[in-house]
Amino acid sequence: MSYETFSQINWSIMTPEFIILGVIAILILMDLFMPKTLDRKILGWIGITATFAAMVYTAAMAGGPVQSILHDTFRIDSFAIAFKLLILVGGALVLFLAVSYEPKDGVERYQAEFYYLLLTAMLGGMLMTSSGDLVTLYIGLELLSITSYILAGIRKFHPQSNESAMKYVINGSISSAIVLFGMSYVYGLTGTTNLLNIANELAALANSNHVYLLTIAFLMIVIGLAFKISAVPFHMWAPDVYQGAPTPVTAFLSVVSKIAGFVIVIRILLTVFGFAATKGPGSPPILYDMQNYLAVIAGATMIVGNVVAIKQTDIKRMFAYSSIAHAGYLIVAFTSLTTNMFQAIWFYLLAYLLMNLGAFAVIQVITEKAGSTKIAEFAGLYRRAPVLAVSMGILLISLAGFPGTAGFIGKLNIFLGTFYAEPSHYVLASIMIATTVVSYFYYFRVMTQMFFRPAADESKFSIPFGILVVLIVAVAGSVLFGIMPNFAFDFLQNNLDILGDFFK
Amino acid sequence: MSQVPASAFLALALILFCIGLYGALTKRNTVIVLISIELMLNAVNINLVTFSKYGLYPSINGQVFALFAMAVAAAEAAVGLAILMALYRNKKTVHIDEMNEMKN
Amino acid sequence: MTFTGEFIAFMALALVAIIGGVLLLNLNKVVHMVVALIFTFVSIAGIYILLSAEFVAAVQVLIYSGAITIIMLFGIMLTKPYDDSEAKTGKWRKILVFLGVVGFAIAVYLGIYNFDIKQQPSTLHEDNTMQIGKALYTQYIIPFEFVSVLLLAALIGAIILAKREDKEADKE
Amino acid sequence: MENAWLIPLFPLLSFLLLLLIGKRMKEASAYVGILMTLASLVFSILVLFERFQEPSYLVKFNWLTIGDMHLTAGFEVNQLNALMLFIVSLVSFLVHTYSKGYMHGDERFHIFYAYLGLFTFAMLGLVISPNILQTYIFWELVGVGSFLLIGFYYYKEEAKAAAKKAFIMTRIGDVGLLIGMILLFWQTKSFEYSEIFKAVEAGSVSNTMITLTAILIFIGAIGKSGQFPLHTWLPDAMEGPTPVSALIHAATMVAAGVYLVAALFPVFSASKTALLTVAVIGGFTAIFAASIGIVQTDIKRVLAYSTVSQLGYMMLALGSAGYVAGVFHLMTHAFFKALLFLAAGSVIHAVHTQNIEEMGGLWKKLKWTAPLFLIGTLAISGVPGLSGFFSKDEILAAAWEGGHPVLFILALIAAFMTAFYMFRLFFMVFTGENRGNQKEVHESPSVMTLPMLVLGILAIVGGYVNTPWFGSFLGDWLVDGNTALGHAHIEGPAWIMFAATIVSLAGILLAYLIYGKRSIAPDWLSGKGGILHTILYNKFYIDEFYQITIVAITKGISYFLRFIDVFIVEGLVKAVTGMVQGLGNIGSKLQSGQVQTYGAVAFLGLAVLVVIYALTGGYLR
Amino acid sequence: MNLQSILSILVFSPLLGIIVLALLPKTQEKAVKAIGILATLPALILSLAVYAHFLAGKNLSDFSISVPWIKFRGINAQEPFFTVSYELAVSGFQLVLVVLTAIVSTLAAIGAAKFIKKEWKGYYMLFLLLLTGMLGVFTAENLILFFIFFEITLIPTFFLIGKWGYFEKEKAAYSFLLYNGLGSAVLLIVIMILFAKTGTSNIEILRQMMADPSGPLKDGFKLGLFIALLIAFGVKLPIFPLHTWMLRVHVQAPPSVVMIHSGILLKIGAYGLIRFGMGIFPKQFESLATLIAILGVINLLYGAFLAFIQTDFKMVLAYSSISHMGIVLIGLAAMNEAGIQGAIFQVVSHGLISALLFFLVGVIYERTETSFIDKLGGLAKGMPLAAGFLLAAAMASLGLPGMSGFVSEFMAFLGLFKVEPWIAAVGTIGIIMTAAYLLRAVLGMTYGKARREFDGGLDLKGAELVPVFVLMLLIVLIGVYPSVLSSPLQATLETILLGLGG
Repeated sequence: MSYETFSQINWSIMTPEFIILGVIAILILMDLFMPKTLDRKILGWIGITATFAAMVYTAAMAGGPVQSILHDTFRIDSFAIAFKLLILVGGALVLFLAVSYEPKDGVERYQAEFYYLLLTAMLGGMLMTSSGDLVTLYIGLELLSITSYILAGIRKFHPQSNESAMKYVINGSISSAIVLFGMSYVYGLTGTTNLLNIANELAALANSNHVYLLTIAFLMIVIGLAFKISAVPFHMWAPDVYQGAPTPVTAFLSVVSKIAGFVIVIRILLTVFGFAATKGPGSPPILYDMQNYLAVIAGATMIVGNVVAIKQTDIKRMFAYSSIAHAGYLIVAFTSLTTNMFQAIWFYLLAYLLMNLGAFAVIQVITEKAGSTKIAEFAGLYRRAPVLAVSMGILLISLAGFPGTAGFIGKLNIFLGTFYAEPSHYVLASIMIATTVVSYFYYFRVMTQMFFRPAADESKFSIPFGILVVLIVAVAGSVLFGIMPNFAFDFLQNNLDILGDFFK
Repeated sequence: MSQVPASAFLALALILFCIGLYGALTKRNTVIVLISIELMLNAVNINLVTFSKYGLYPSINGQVFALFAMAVAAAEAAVGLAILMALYRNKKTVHIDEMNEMKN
Repeated sequence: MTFTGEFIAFMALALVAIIGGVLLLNLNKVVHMVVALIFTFVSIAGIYILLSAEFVAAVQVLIYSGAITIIMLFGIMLTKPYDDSEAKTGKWRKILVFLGVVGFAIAVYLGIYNFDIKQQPSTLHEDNTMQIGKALYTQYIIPFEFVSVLLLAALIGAIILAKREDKEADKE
Repeated sequence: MENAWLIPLFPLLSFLLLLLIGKRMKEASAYVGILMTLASLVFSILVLFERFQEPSYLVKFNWLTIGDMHLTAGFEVNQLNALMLFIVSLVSFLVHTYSKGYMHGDERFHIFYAYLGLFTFAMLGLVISPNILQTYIFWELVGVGSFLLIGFYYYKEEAKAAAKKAFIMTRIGDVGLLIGMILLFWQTKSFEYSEIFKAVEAGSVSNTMITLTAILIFIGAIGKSGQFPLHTWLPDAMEGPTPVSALIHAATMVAAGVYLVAALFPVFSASKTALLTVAVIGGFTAIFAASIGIVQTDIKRVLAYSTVSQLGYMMLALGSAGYVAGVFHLMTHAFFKALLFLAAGSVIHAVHTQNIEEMGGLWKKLKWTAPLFLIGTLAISGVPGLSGFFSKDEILAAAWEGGHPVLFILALIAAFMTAFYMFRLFFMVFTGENRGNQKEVHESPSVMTLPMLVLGILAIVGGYVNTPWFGSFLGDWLVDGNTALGHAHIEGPAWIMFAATIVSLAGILLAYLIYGKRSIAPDWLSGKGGILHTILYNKFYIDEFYQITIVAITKGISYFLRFIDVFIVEGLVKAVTGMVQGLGNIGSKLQSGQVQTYGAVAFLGLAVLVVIYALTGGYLR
Repeated sequence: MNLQSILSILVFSPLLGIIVLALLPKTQEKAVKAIGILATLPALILSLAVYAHFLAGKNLSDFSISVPWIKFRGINAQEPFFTVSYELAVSGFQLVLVVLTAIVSTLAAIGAAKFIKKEWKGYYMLFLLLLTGMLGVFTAENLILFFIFFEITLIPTFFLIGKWGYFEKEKAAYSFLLYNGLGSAVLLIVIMILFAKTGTSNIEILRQMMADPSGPLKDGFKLGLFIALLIAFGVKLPIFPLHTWMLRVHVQAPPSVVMIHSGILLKIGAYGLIRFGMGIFPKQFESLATLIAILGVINLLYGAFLAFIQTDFKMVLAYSSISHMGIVLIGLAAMNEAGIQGAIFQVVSHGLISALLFFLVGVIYERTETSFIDKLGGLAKGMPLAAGFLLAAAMASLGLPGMSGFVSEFMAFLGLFKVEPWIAAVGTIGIIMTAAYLLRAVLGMTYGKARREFDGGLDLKGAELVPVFVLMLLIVLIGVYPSVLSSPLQATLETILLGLGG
C-alpha cells in the first residue's frame, strides 16, 4: 500500500479508537517513568478524560452518513455510534469506579495497568461495534476477552481472583473456539469475511446441504457468543467470575462486556443469518427459521438467572444471576425481530448500564468497607448511609422494572416488540413477566436488609468522589429515562437511522 | 487436481475439534486443558485453510484468518498460563477440580 | 479412487494427528501427553502444506513448537510426575460429554460428509506468502494493528500475573 | 296530615340531641325524650282525627335513581298507618314517661333515652312508609333499636347473647323479606304498595310468584314477630330493661310483622296458599308458645311467651282473612300487654327479682300496680267486657268463618291456656305468702304508675271501638269499602262468643284452684322433673336443637373452609413458591464450582440443540 | 387557573410534600407530622373543587388533558410511532373514587400521626408517594399511564408494611409484593398486547375499537385477554382463591396503612374490572357473567364463614373485606344498572367503612396492645365512644339501612335477582352470616365483662375524633341520601351499559 492510498483512507472515522489507543500508550509510558511512590490515580483520571473525549467525538458523528474503510473492516454506521456511545459511557463510569477502588491483593502495585487494561478492553468493545468484517469482530472480541481475563485475575494474591480468572479463561477460550468453528463454516460457504458480502452470497443459498451446515454454524456461533452475554447454556461461569473479580471489573464484565456481546450477536446474526436463505432466494432466512431456538435460549436464560438468584447470599453472585436474567430479557427483544428491536435493545442496555453500574458502585463501597460480599452486609444501610441506601433502592426498583424508572420503559419496549411481532411470542413474554416477578424476591431482599434490618455496625461511610459521580449519573439517569424516555428515543430516532444504515 | 476431497479435511478438523473439546472438558490437569483448547483452535484453523482452498469461493482470506486465529490463540495460551501460575502460587495445585472455592 | 501421493500423505498426517490427539486423552503422564501433542501439531502443519498454505504451516511449526516447549516445561515444573490420578467425581460428566461429543460430531458430519464442491484450480500456492502479506496490509490492516495491541496487552498481563514477587517484601 | 312526616322526626331529634349532649344533661335527658314523644303523640292524634274525615294522603320524592328506575321515599297516611302512628306514639310516650322512674340512677340514663328515641323514630318511620323498600329500611332500623336496647346492660353476658340472637334471628327473617321484596319488584317494577296492589289485582303477576313472594315476605314477619320457628329470640330479649320489653317486645316492634302482613294484605289474599301458611304458622305458634308459658317461672318470660302466643293469634286472624280482627287485636294487645309489662316492671322494681317463685302476696304492698296488673290479666284472658274479649272473639270468628276448624280449636285451646298461665302468674305474684326475702317493698313512683293507669283504662275500653254490640266502627273505618281487605266485621255464630268466654273462665278457674286456693297440687299433671314439664320448661329444646344443627353446621362449614384456606389455597401457593425455590436449589447445586461442568453444560446445550436440529428441522427431514 | 392542569396538580401535589419533607430534619417530629398531613390537603381540596364543578352542572371533560409523552419506535411507515400520551381525565365514577381517595388519605394521615411510632419522615414520604399513585390510578385515561400509577402504589406500600407493620411484617410485605406483582404482571401483558395490536392505549379509543366487530382482535382472543384481566384485578380485589396475601397485609400492616389499603387499594381491583373489564370487553364480560356471579357468591360466603371463626378482629375484618368484595362481583355480574351501580356503591361504601373500622382497631390496639377478641371484651366500659363507633361501623358494614353499606348491598342483589335469582338467593345467606360474624366479633370486644382494667382517658379523643366523625358522617350521608353518589355515576353507567347492550 502506497502512502497515497494509505493517506486517502478516511482515518478520521477511527478517531475515538485512536484517542483511546493513544491514551493507552501514554499511560503505559507514564507508568514507566513515574516514580514508584507516586499515586497512580492521576492516570485513571486521564483515562476518564480520554473516554469523554472519545464519547464527544462519537456523538458528534451521529447523524452522518455510513462511512467505511478498508473493505468494511471498520465502519461507522448508526448502529456503531449508538452502541459505541453505550460502551464509552459504561467504560467511563467503570473508570470512575476504578479510581475509587481501594486496591488490595496485588492491584495496588498494578494500578496503572489496571486502568489501561480497562481502557484496552473497552477499546476491544469499541472495535466490535464498528466492524463489518468477521476478522475485525473476532479480534475485537478477543481484545476485550483477553484483557478481561487479566483484569479478573489482577488481584493476584487473592485465591478467589485467581480462580475466577482461570475459570473465565477456560470457558472463554472454549467459547471462542466454538465461535470460530462456526465462523469457519460461514467463511467456507462464502469465501469472504466481509459481513455484507457474506450476506449477499448467502441470500441466494439454495443447496439444502449448505443450509444445514450453515444452520449448524449458526447454532455454534449463538452458543459460543452466549458466553459473552452470559446466556444459557453458557452462563455458568458468570457467578464465579463476578464473585472473584475486583468489583470494578465485575461491573465492567456485567455491563460493557455484555454490551459488546450483544453488539457482536446482533451484527453477526442479523447480517449473516438474517439474509441466509433457507430455500433459495426470497425464502425466509435462517434467522427466522431458528427463532424458536433463540426463544428457548431466552426463556431458559430468564428462568435460570432469576430462579437461581433467589438462593444467593453473596451480593456479587446475586448480581451475576441478575445480569444473566437481564441478558435473557434482551434476547427476548432480539428474538422478536421487529423493527423496533434496535431501539428496544439499545434503550434496555442503556437502562441496564445505568442501574447496574450504580448498583455496583454501592456494592463496591459496602463490600470494601465490610471486607465481605455477603448480602447481610447491607443490613441497616439506611441508618448508616441513607444516601447510599436510597440510591440503591431506586436502582433496585429500576432493575426490578417498576415504573418511574428506565428499567420499566425498557421492558415496555421489549413487550411491545414481542407482541407486535407476528407470530407474537406470548409464551416468551409470559416467562419474562413471570420471572420478573420472581426477581422481586431477591431485589427486595436487599431492600429488606437495607431498610428493615438493624445494622450490626453503626459506623458511617465516606463516599469517594468517583462513586458519587457514578451514583448521581446512575440514579438521575434511571429516573430521568423512566419519566422522560423520549430524551433517549428522540436522540435515537432523529439522529440514528440504525435500521436504514445497518445493511448499507 | 486433487483426489483428497474437502470433506476429508473437514472431517479431520471435526475429529480434532471433538478431541480437543473432550480433553478440555474432562482432563484434570489445567495445563492439559489449556493444550486441549489449543487443539480445538488448530482444528478451526484446518477448517479455515481447507475452505481457503476448497471452499465454495476459494480465497486467501481463510489463511489470513487462520493466522489471526493463531496469534490470538498464542496470546490466550500465554495469559492462561500466567493466570495458572498466579493460581499455583496461591493454591499449590494445577488440578482443575480443586478450583471450587466459589460455587452455588 | 486412486491412491495418489497426496492422498497417502493426507492419510498419514491425519492418522498421526488423530493418534496424537487420542493419546493426549489417554496417557497419564503429562510429559507423554505433551509429546503426543507435538506430533499432532506438526502433522497439522503438514496438512496445511497439502492445502497450499505454506506460510501458515511455517507459522504453525514456529508457534506451536515454541509454545509447546514452554507449556511442557510449565507442565513438568508445576506438577508432580505421577500425580495425575483422575478425580472420582465427574464420571457422569465424562459420559455425558462423550455422548454429547459423539452426537455433535455426527450432526456436524452430516453437514460436511458430502461437501462436494467442484474443486477449482487455485493459485494459493503461488507466492503464498506474498498473497497473505498483501491481504494483511491492505484489507486486514486494522485487525492486524489491533492484534498487536492484543499481544501487547497479553504480554503485559502475562507478566504482571506471572511475575514472582514476595508479598511481604513488598510491604516494607 | 301534610306534616305527618314530622312525627318520626321528633324522636330522631331526641336521639341525636341526646347522643351529642346527653352526657351533660344526665337525667334531664328524660325530659327531652318525653317532650319529643309527646309532640309525636299530639301530631299522631291530630293525624288520626284528620284521617277520620279526609282520604289517604301520600307524598313521595326521588330517593335513588338506578338507570331509568326511580326509587322513591316519602310518607303515606291511610287508616292503618294512622292507627299505628297513634298506638306507637302513645305507647312510646308512656314508656318514656315510665322509664324516668324505672331507669332512675342508671349511669347510662341518657343513652337509654337516646336509644328509645332511635327506636321510636324507626317504628314511626316504619308505619308511615309508602313503599315496601322504605318499610324494609325502617324494619331493619327498629331491629337495631331493639338490639341496642336488649343489650343495654352490655356487661351482662346474657344481655349480650340475647341482643346478638335477636339481631341475627330477625335478620334471617329480614333476608326473606328482602328476597320477597326484590322478586316482587322485578314482577311489578315498583316498590310502591299502591303499584304492587295494582299489579297484583291486574293479574300481571303469576300465581306462583305471588305465593312465593308472599311467603318470603311472611318469613320476614315471622322473624320480627317471633313466630315459630324464629321465636326463640323474643323470650331471651327480656334481658333488656323492662320498659323496653313493654315498648318493643310487646306493643310495637313485634307487632310490625303483623302490620307488614296487614299492609300487604292484598298480596297475601291473592294467594290461598300464602294465607293458609300464615294461618297455620300463627295458629301453631299461638298454642305452642302458650304451652311453654305455662311452666315458666320468670315473670317477663311468661309475658314474653304470652306475647309470642298472642302474635300467633293475630297471624291466625290475618291468615283466616280476618284483616280487621288481626289489626284490632294488634291494637288491644298493644294496650294490655304494654300494661302488663309495665306492671311487671313495677313489680320487679319493687322486689328486685324476676322469679315468680320468690314473689307472692304483693297485692297489699303494691296498691296501684296489682289492680292494674289484674286488669291486664283479665283483658288478655278474654274476660268479657274488657278489650281482649272483643278482639279475641273477632279472631275466633274469623278462624271459624275462614273454614279452618282445626285452627279454630287450636285457638280455643290457646285461649284457655292463656287464661290459665296468666292467672297462674297473677296468683303466684300477688296472692299467698311472700316466698322471697325482700325486706321492704315499695310501690313505684307516680311517674311509673300513671302511664300504667292510662294503659289500664285503654285496656278496658279499647275494645269498644269494634264490638258485635255497639257496631264495628274500627272495622268499617279500616276497610272503608276496600274489598281487598275483606269484611269490616265478621259475623260468627253466637256460640263462639260463649265458647270463648267459657274457655277463658275455665282457665282462670283452674289457675285459681291450683295457685290461688291451692286445692289442686301444681304437679297434678306432670310434676317438676316430669317429662312433660321438662319439655315445656326447656321450651321444647328448640334452642338446643338449633345449637346442634344450624350453629354446628355453620361452624362446621367455617372450619372446613378454614381447612381449605390453610391447606389447599395456601398450600397451592406454597407449592408454587416451593417449586421456584426448588428450581433455585437445583440450579444452585449444579453450580458446583467445577469449571469443566460449566463448559460441559454449555457444550451439551450446543450438542442438544444441534442434534435436535439435525433430527427435526434440518438435513434429515 | 387553567382547568386542564388541575388534575395534574391534584395528582402530583403530594410530591411537593415529599420534597418539603426531604428537606426537613428528622428530629422535627411535629413539623414532619404536620406537613405530612397538610400535604394531603391540596388533593382533597382540589378534588372537592372538581366535585363542586360537577355539581354546578359543568362538564367534567373540561379537565381532560392529553399530551404526547413517550414515542416508541413504530413498526412500519404507517405507524412510525407507538405513542403513549400523558392523559388524565375524570368521569363521574372516577371523580367519586378520587374524592374517596383524597378523604381517606387525609384521614389516614391524621391516623398515622397517632399510630406510627417511629420514623415519621420516611413514613410520610412513602405515604405521599402512595397517594400520588392512587390518585393517578383513578385519573389516568391511558392504560399504560394507569399501569404506571398502579405499580407506583406497590413500592411505598411494600415499605409501609414492611417497616412499620407488626411482628410478621416482612412476610406480609413480601406476600403483598409477590401477589400484586403477579397480578400486575398479568395486567401488563394484557395492556401491552392491546397496545401492540391496536397501536393505542387510550381507554376511550380502545373501548370503541373493541366494540367494533371488525376490529383487530378476534373474539376468542378477547375472551382470553378478559380472563387475564379478571385474574389481574382478581388478585387485587381479591377474588377467591387469590386472597391469602390480603389477610396477612390486613393483620400485619399498621392501621393507617390498612385504612388506605382496604379503603382504596383494594378498590383499584374493582375499578379496573369495571372500567376495563366491563368497559373494554363488555361482550366477554357478558359471556362470563354467570361465572363471575358464582365467584362473587363464593367470595361472599367464603369470607363470611371464615370471618365467623377468627379470633383476631383484624382477621375478621380481613375476611370481611373478601366477603364484601364478593358483593362487588355480584353487582357486576348482574350486568344491569342496579347491579353495576350497587357494585360501585359498594366500592365507595366499603372504602369508607373499612377505613373507619381499621382506624378504630388501630385506636384499640394502640391502647390495649391486642386485637384478639377474647382478650378484649367489655370495651364499652373503658372506651364507650370507641366502642359505640365500632358498633356503628359494624352495623354499617353488615348493611344496616340508613348507612352506605345497605344501599350498595341492596342494589347489587336487586340487580342479580333479575338475572340469576338462584345464585342471588344463595348469596343472601351471606347477609345473615355477615350479621353473625360481625356481631360475634364486635360484641365480643365491646360487650360483656371487661377483661382488663381500664384507666381513664383511653377513649377516643382530640384529633382522633376527626377521622371517625368524618367517615361516619359520609357513611350515613350516602346511606340516607344516596343520590349524592349516584348522580355523578349516571354518565359512566350509561356508557358501560351502552357497551353491554349495543
